[in-house]
Amino acid sequence: MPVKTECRERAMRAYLSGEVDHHGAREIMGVLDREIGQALPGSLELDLSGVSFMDSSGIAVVIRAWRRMGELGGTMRLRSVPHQARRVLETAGIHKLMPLE
Amino acid sequence: MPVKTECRERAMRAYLSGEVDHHGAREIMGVLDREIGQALPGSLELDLSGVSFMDSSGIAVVIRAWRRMGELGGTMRLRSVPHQARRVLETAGIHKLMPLE
Amino acid sequence: MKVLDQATVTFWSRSANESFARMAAACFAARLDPTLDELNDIKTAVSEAVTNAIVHAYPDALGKVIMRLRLLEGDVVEVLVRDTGVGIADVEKARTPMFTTGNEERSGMGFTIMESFMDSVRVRSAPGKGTAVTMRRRVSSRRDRRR
Amino acid sequence: MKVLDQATVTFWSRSANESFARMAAACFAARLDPTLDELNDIKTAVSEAVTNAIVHAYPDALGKVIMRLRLLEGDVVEVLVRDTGVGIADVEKARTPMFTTGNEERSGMGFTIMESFMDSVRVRSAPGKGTAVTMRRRVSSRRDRRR
Ligand SMILES: Nc1ncnc2c1ncn2[C@@H]1O[C@H](COP(=O)(O)OP(=O)(O)O)[C@@H](O)[C@H]1O
Ligand SMILES: Nc1ncnc2c1ncn2[C@@H]1O[C@H](COP(=O)(O)OP(=O)(O)O)[C@@H](O)[C@H]1O
Repeated sequence: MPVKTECRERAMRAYLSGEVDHHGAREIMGVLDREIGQALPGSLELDLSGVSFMDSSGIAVVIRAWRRMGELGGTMRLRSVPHQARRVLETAGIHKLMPLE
Repeated sequence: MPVKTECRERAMRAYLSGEVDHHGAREIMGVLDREIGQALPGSLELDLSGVSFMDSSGIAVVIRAWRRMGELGGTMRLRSVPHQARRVLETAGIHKLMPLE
Repeated sequence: MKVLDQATVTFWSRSANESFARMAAACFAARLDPTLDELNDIKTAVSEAVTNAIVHAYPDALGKVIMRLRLLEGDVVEVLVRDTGVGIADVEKARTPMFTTGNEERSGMGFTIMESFMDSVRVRSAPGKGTAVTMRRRVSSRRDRRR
Repeated sequence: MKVLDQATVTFWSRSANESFARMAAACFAARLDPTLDELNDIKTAVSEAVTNAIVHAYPDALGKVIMRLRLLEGDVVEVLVRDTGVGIADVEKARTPMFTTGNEERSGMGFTIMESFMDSVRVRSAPGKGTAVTMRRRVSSRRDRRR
């Protein structure tokens, strides 16, 4: 599974792993949509430590989750972002939308 | 460097590393020829722990060194042979010519 | 620039081939002994160009994607990704950050990533005929890094 | 057997491409999620077939080597390595263990390795026309291994 989530007192943490490209993005989006829809968290932390590769499909994944959290009035942050994924996300200015650690 | 050698009291140890294919085999053979020719060892231990890939070109490398050692009246053994290289060497029956650990 | 070596990889526009294509490009480029960062940059840009050919060029059918890999004199990697799909009417507009004709799975950042991860990106396209994206990236040779 | 997907890799008969070719084959086969041992077996066999096309097919010149990768129904990987080089007069003899027309850099074990690492190896060759080696290997799908 490319996504694992855990939720404690409305604080959700989601772990992405593997190669986040167009081929894999749809499944990741589906899981995140479902988990966020069920838990209705107040905050989402997306942990990217297990991501071995990311292209612009990952940007779409992140922005979609961020929009969803915005609709819920919640917050979102990115955690443990590997160097290659960071380069991609920063090129899209994601760090201006949410904390990227 | 795909080969490193050390020699102590006519016991030579050679460490091969990287991908031992046709592209790399010539350089390895050249180094082994030269080092054996200079040190004239009584025994040669070929350590393959650093070999990430080997094909039949590696068989030729091993047999050539074994012949050279035979001419010198010396012995030869293979050490720390990774699984993939072992499968290749055993297919050629190398374990019948010299110890393969 | 003189072509030192060249290889061509042809595959169908299936999303499972995105990974295959960028890995093949990386394995070819590895010959120049680039740094891991340089190799990742090339992989990322190739992933964008190949994904575009898979997502946009053939909307309703399977089509062929051709990737030509070249090593050019001066430690330069050139990757051409070509399709014979629908083409792009306005290339300049297509290259604008955030512009996409795709659904919400697309971010519109593909060309922007290619441009920032490679030294040059050239796009030739004709509606109904297809698209060719040529990207170049100079990598630091091991020789240079040792200095 | 039904072909589920197919890709073609074309390159020149330079020894530096041996690594590229076997990595490309492995990346394509990885789609079937084989075990590491299975992937290594395929890489090894491909290395032999590609090296033969590079070493033997074009003795005095550069020539093209074509590798066709296929995924067949039933978790089977098929690799065809084809050249348009000198060809083999006596294929049966060529397949004999230890037989080689190469120098002492060659062991004559190439075909033997292909045969023991793959499920089937078919060789078609005509002197002056070239050689085509088709190899197949069934891999255990993740599905099976989970059982
Ligand atoms: N190979 C192609 N064939 C047809 N249209 C393309 C191709 N590549 C890009 N485009 C067009 O250019 C737009 C922008 O591409 P890009 O910047 O990569 O973003 P994205 O792929 O996320 O849409 C696409 O939405 C599409 O309309
Ligand atoms: N693609 C090819 N073109 C021409 N001759 C070939 C080709 N492949 C194999 N051969 C012939 O078959 C012989 C045996 O091949 P092989 O078993 O792979 O051992 P090796 O490559 O070590 O010689 C070669 O020495 C060569 O004469």
